[in-house]
Amino acid sequence: MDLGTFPILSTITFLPLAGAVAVAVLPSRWARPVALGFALAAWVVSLLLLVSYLPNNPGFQYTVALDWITVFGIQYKLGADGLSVALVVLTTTVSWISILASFKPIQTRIKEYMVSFLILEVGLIGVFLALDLFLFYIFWEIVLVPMYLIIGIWGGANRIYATIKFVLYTLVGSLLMLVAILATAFAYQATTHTWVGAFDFVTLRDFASNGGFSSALEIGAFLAFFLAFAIKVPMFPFHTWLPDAHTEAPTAGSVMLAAIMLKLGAYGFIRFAVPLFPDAARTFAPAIIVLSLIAIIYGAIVALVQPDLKRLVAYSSVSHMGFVTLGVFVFTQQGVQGAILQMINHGLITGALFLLVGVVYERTHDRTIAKMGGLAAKMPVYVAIFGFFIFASGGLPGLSGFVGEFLTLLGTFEFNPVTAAVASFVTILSAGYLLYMFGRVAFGEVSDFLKALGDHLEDITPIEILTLAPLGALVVVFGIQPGLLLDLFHGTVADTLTAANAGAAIDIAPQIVIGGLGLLTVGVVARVMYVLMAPRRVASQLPVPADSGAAQ
Amino acid sequence: MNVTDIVTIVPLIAAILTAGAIILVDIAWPGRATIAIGTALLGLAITAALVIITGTTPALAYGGSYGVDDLTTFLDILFVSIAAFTIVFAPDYLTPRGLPIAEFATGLVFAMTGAMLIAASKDLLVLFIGLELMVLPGYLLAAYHKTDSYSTEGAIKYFLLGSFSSAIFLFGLAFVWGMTGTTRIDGVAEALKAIVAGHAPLSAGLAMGLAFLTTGVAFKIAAVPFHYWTPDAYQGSPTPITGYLSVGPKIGAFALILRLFVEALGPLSPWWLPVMIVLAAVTMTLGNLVALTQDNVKRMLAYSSIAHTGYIMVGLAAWAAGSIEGLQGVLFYSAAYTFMNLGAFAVIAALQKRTGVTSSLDTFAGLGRREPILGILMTLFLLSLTGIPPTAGFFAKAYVILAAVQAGGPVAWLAVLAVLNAAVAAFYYLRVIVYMFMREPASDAPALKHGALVWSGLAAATVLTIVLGLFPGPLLDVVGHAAKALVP
Amino acid sequence: MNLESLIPVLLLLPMGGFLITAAIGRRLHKQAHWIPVLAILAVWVLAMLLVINVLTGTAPLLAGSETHGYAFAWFTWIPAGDFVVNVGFVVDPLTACLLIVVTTIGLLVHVYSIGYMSHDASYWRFFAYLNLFMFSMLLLVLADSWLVVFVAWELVGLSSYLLIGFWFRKRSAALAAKKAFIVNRVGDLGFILGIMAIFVNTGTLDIRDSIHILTSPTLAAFPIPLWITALLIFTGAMGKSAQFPLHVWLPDAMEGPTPVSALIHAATMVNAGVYLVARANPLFAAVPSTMVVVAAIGIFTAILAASIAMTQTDIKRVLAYSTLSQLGYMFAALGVGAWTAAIFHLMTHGFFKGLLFLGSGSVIHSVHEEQDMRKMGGLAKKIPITYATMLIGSLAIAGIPPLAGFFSKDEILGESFKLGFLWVWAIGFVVAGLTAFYMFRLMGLTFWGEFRGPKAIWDKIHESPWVMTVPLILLAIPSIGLGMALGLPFGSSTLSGWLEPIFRQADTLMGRAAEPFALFGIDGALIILSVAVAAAGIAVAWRLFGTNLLGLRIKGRPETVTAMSARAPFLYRASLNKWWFDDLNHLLFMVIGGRIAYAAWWFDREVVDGTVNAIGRGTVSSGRGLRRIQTGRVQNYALGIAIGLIVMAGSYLVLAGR
Amino acid sequence: MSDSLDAYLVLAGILFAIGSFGFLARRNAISMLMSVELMLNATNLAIIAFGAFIPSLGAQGSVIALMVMAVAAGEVTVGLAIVIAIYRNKRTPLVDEYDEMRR
Amino acid sequence: MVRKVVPLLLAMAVIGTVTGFAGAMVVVLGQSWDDALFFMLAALTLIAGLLVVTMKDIIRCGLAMIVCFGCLAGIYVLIGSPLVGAAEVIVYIGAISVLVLFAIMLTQTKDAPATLVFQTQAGAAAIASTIIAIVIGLAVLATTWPNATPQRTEVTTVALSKALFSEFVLPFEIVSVLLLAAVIGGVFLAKREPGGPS
Repeated sequence: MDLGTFPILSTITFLPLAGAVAVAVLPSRWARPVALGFALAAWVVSLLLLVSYLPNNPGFQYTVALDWITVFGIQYKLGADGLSVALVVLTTTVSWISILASFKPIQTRIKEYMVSFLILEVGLIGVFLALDLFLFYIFWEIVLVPMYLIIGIWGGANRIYATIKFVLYTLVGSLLMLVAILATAFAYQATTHTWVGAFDFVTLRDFASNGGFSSALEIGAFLAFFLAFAIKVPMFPFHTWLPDAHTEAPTAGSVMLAAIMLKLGAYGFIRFAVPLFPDAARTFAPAIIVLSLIAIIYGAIVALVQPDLKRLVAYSSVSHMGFVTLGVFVFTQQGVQGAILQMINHGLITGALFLLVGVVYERTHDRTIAKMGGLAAKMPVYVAIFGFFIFASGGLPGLSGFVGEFLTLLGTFEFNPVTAAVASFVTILSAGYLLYMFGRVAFGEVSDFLKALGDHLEDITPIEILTLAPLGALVVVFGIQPGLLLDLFHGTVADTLTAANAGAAIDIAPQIVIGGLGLLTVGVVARVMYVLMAPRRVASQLPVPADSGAAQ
Repeated sequence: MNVTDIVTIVPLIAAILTAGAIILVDIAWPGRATIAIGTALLGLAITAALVIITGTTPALAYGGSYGVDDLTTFLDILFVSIAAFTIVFAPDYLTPRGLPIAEFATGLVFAMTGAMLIAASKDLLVLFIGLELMVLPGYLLAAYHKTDSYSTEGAIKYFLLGSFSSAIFLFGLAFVWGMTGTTRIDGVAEALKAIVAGHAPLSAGLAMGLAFLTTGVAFKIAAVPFHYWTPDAYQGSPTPITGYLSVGPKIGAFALILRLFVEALGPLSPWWLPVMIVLAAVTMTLGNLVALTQDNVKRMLAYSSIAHTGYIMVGLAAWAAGSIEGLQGVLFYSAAYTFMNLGAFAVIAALQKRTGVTSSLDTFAGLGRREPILGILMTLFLLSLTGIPPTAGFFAKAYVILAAVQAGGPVAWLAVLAVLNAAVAAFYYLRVIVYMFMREPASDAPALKHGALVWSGLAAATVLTIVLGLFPGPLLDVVGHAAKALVP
Repeated sequence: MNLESLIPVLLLLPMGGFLITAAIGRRLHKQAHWIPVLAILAVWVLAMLLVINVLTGTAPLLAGSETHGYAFAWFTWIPAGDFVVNVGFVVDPLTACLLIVVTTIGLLVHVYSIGYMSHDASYWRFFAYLNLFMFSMLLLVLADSWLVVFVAWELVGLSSYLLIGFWFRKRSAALAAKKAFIVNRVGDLGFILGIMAIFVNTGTLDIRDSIHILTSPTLAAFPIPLWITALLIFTGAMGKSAQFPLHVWLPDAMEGPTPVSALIHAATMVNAGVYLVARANPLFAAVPSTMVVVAAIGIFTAILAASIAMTQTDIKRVLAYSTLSQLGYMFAALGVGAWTAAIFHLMTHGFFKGLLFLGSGSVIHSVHEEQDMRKMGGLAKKIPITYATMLIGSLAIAGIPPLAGFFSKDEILGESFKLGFLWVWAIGFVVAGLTAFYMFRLMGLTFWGEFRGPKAIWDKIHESPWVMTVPLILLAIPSIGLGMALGLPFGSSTLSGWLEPIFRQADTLMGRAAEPFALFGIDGALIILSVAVAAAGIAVAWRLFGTNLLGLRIKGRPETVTAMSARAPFLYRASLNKWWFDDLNHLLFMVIGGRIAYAAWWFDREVVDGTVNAIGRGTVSSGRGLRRIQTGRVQNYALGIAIGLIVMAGSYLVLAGR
Repeated sequence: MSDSLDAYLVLAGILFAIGSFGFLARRNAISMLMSVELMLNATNLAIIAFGAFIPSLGAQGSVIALMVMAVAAGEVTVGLAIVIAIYRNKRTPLVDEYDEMRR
Repeated sequence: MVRKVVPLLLAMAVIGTVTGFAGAMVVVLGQSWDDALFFMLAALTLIAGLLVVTMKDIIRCGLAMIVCFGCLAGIYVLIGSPLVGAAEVIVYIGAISVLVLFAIMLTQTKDAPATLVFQTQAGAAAIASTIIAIVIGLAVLATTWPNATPQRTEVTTVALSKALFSEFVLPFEIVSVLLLAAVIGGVFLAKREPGGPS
């Protein structure tokens, strides 16, 4: 269907803002329904966008461009391609689900909560739709504040540490990205002697594809972008904010974090980092692939021994998102397609897992795996749903998780079989930690801790099922008909690949690489030494493993 | 001295008359705060109007010792609004402490006059006297709560070091004057061009004069390592006055830099650029690092204002390194900084309406619960100071950084350092938010009633903070013209 | 109507049964079995319809081959650019053979379960799972695309996980289920990599097309060498069919209800590996070296499992190890290239092992869920039907002519001998003897001699209800007759006639010419030998564990047993402790793996995250240090300024000199 | 000697240094104030000297010197007022005891 | 009694020696009276300055400052700006010094330390200011001033007043404002608060 000149993108983006205003002005008892109403409205409009989007037309659709800061040719420019559409719909869906899911858990300062949540949604949607780098950056930063408040105000015991860590960590990356954005824009202006289009993504992409940027700039800017995105994804050494944030955040916060915010980084890679700096992307692809492999395996291994449900899922996210970066940077068609699918599926599945953990937490106010047990007897329906998503997360074929994972691996295999072999090793590990968690929570005799709770341990409620049902449905649908998604993406995928394959690796002096690695090693060794030497840490030496959930 | 001269300086006259008028009405109706404030605001309004009217036609007066151009107009408006904001925020703090409004307003307006004089001066002597006229009432204001030991202590530190640095500044001025043989700024620039043109190394006397001048201004803008007075003076002074001190004299001093270093000593920029880079680097770094550990919000903001000085100096360095955007950056940042910082201090002042309330972090515990609106506004100003979009603070930073990136070379690394500093700064700004929203109230004291003046002032500051962030376009044009007026 | 459109129905029926039962089963209480059982009955009927048409050659020829069969293309699953996966099915003779086993035994097990599970609280859940399994298994044998096979591969794994862990309150059951799934995942890993290799090599995932391309001599050079591809596929087979070293999961899987053990872990799922290798036979045939690997692993598993089965005391575990051993036979057969023999043994074994498991279930049922054979004995009098049927099963597996096992096993041994794999034959020969021995040890301990359990139980022992005995009887029939039906006449048996077109390409690749069968020659000799060794095994067991067979009264000799075990202590303990594989795994994955995982976590906390926090702390403490310069004393400040002034002057003078 | 500009400037420089020494070393607020006055006078001397030896600057120099004196007078006024005010609070003229605010 | 006389004697001795030197210069070395005068005044200025910053008794410091300024005034006259010299005498000696002395009276207390006048950092201060002096001195000597003449030129009152009322009229006006502001501030701060501490 044709929407004519209806500014649908702006509508989607700013409906939640209107909602925020409405919630702010209306009395508190209205906060919940109004927030949910606006979220649903945004969702409906986004569905409208989905059906009216024409996957076969190239480029961006429903573009709006208004002059904003004319001095620098900065525009208010939104546009949607398949990737954006899919992610926007995901965002709107998960948003209303999360809002609905926080009706019961959130009892204090509901108004502020809903406002921050809606503003968060604005930022997320904006990031996925912005086509002007400056605008993109603004939305990118806007996302920070509400999440900061959501974790910090409604979070768990250690919330302040977690939230400040989250913000500062993300801020370091994004501020360097700001420098990179400005440098890029100026590099454009310096060559073309006009600011017009200096921040416009499409212009810059074409400029880049004609080798517009100097190698130095490409490397610098790419590294800055990389840092920002890698922290958001999060990629291996930059991931430690995630478990803390997840563990401390309220359920809905974790859901948004896992389902959408982690996608910002991956989206950034696909949309900006690779097309704008293809040569640099080529140059650093091997390093990034290695990091992704580490994230995949290492994340899974660490997940095996997590005592806390949320932490376990958080580390599994690190592992899963590793597939995304891996798929993107092998630069093969299946790889990129798989990466994008993996983004969506991880959003659906991990979001659902956090909701499910939240369900237990609601009843037990505890997330310690060791205390659980035998829920299958107490909450059969819950366990059934839990198991469904566990296996979906484990990449059971027929559910959506599998297709993305397989395509990524296939793309990687085409790139290099050994890499694929290493990466696919995670299927065993993931089965390990997922079934360990599931078995510990669901099977066995009912634990004394749960017995003590008695009737508090009611089975999952209709509302909670309502929050999970859409996700489950999508998981099945995308599992059996991934084509529905894949058709949306071929434009994006093609663009990414053409850009990437246009790129030619810039050669960096080997001594720099070796030196860097050497420094890194020295640093790590030094740190390990320090930690081992420090007397107060003797306690935290390797503990004797209990039932570590590894295959037995 | 003829009619045109008078016409040209009529805003100045208006300002001085305002000061006088305040004294007179205070003598007529002693201690009637509202009347004094009314007079002051009226006077300031007239001054602003005159500034704009005269600003439309660039002119030189008094034999070229006083000039009106776009830069003057921009700065004058800024100074007038600073004064207006301060006067608006002050009463709720001063009155409960039994401090008179009239003398405060008078001093403020005199200081403003001095700043305006700096902005307009085309003559070194006028520049110096303007500077003194700006800072002398500053000392008075710092000591304004004269029965309070903190206030007086801060004031005497400010005064002693201030006059010390004035002497140094003057000594340098003397040498430059002796070297160039004129007090007229354009004359100085001409002479220096001639000196530099020969590519002869600078004569030792000139270099030394430059060193003394740099020290003097570095002190006035509170650049490290000449910043020592800032934390004590800021912490000691009555809060609204701290707000004024953190922007008024600072931006006045930057106006001085623009007139002196950019316009007069511009030809020497290759020589003072490296110094500026180093100063900027250490200034923002030290300011932020020390601010991290402060438990008193006023003191913390004092250090943060040092850091912001550093950011502004980045813009200056960028200009010296050849980026046309540098000066705009300085001007835009000054404007943005004015509003967000005054706003932040206004909130603190509002909290301290109840006497005996300290400005320590605990004061803010649970503020989001006790006085949500103040809490949200404070959050906004702090985010703007951090540089989170869509606020004025963000665009200002972005602008300065853009200029630095444009300049390239070492200044580009200054940009990187600046953003890393911004990340560090985020920590202590966010800490306040943590106290406001994530801690329970320390005392269950009832919420205070704040005067309409305060609210309107806060509203204005808020609007400006957001609008300058979302739609910086118009202001960008203004600062563009202003910068052009300075260096065509 | 054309029959191929029935194929999806074969899948939809059990799927529907699963969904409906899962949704409303809880309310059906004891009636929950109707929908699933009827669904499977229907499946059986339709399957037979297809099978008959295929095997009798009335079915059309499949496209591009001279095999008769039905093909049905359903829908496109993954349309990812040049990577497209279509869901389609094919029923050719090989599939048909498996369909016979799967549907028939599936149906009987369903019926049997009505009785066996009747007292279980979540009756409905069991039948739902069974139907899910049937769906997955049928999908596995029907699919014509590697990736779809893999889907089914994982789905049978899932249903096996659910069914092993059916009694989830037992921690041991839950752990066994997890173990089964994870060990299978290891095999699946190889399988999926093999599939990727196939796609990279051929650009298609259609089984027949890809194999055709891979084995066509024209394009020899592949990015991934063929032998790697073949071995990767074989890894998958090893996982599912529990071949060494991935055999550890199967014995534990006995934690599941006995019908499950019969259906999944004896008759159907564990055969999937054999089916896969047979399906990919040209692939292996193209690289003979891989076949040696298959044969070696197969025959090694056979003797390993047999040796363990000798001493186990849990009746189901004995059967589990025997299953391993028999599967080992099948892989050996595949390895030596006796394709038909492998499938033959697959079918016969499916029936008599299903029979044995159901029988053991009946035994366990009768002695009130007791599985330890040492607490049994003399049950023959109490449960004659079970006894009789199980005796048939045992004779069949022992390879006593003319029962089914004799024909299939003998064909395997004979082929391996004739194809020159003497070592395979030799080991197989020994295993045949062991098999006979441990089966009749089982019979002896269970049915002969005196009851060794508590008296109270002895009195309550009674024959199982008809829903359980009827399936036993029905299974006994093929256990007796299937061999003769399919295995005769020697040399050119019916089965080989059916399967010939499937394996033709492999044989040609290996340059095999079917040599004539010499009953009064080498083959006869081999037959006599193997029958002899089987008989010997039975005799020894008979001697040791006592029997009143054929009226001869000989008491069992437990003391001799202990004496013998004492004579070879190491072998005895090794067998008793299953050659310590579980301990090895525990060491590797629990202890060492656990330590690695904890080390990684420690690294994450202390080093990765620790560095982050250290940076933060460092920044703050540097700020705390810098604070000190703010002494509060004006003169200090002034001195600072003065020094600053001096430095400034100095630097300017230096700069001026430039 | 009395005809060389440098002599006067050096004299001014030394006087300036003496003043700064006083400012850095004395504890009494008023002493520090006096030291600043010395520094300002040193500056004045320099200015006058320039005026005297550079003809074009003669008149300017004197004017500037007068202005500086006036400014100095203003500074002293405010300064002494502040000193008296703080003296009322702290009862001591010793500046190094004014260190309630630090760090 | 003696303790009061000693300083006077000292001062006389100093002045005596300085004058003696000057005389010697003229008589022995045959230099101009101006040079001698300059030398005398400069020497006294420096000595007085040093006394200002070193003497214990702050009142004497004040007096020494008066002496110092006096000498400066003399130098101004000598150098040819008699008017500035006069202003120096009027403004500094007449106004500022007296003001300072008043302030000293106001802030003198019994417990004001008679002995410890110096900061702990006096040594560092001495070094720093010496360096400053050296830097300035060297810089001055290393510099040649553009269009500086070898001999002094008298600044006539006419020229001065012309400059003052033509090109520097604006500063002249502003300074009055500055003084006004200063006075207001001074008055406000210095006047006792009824509530404030006495």
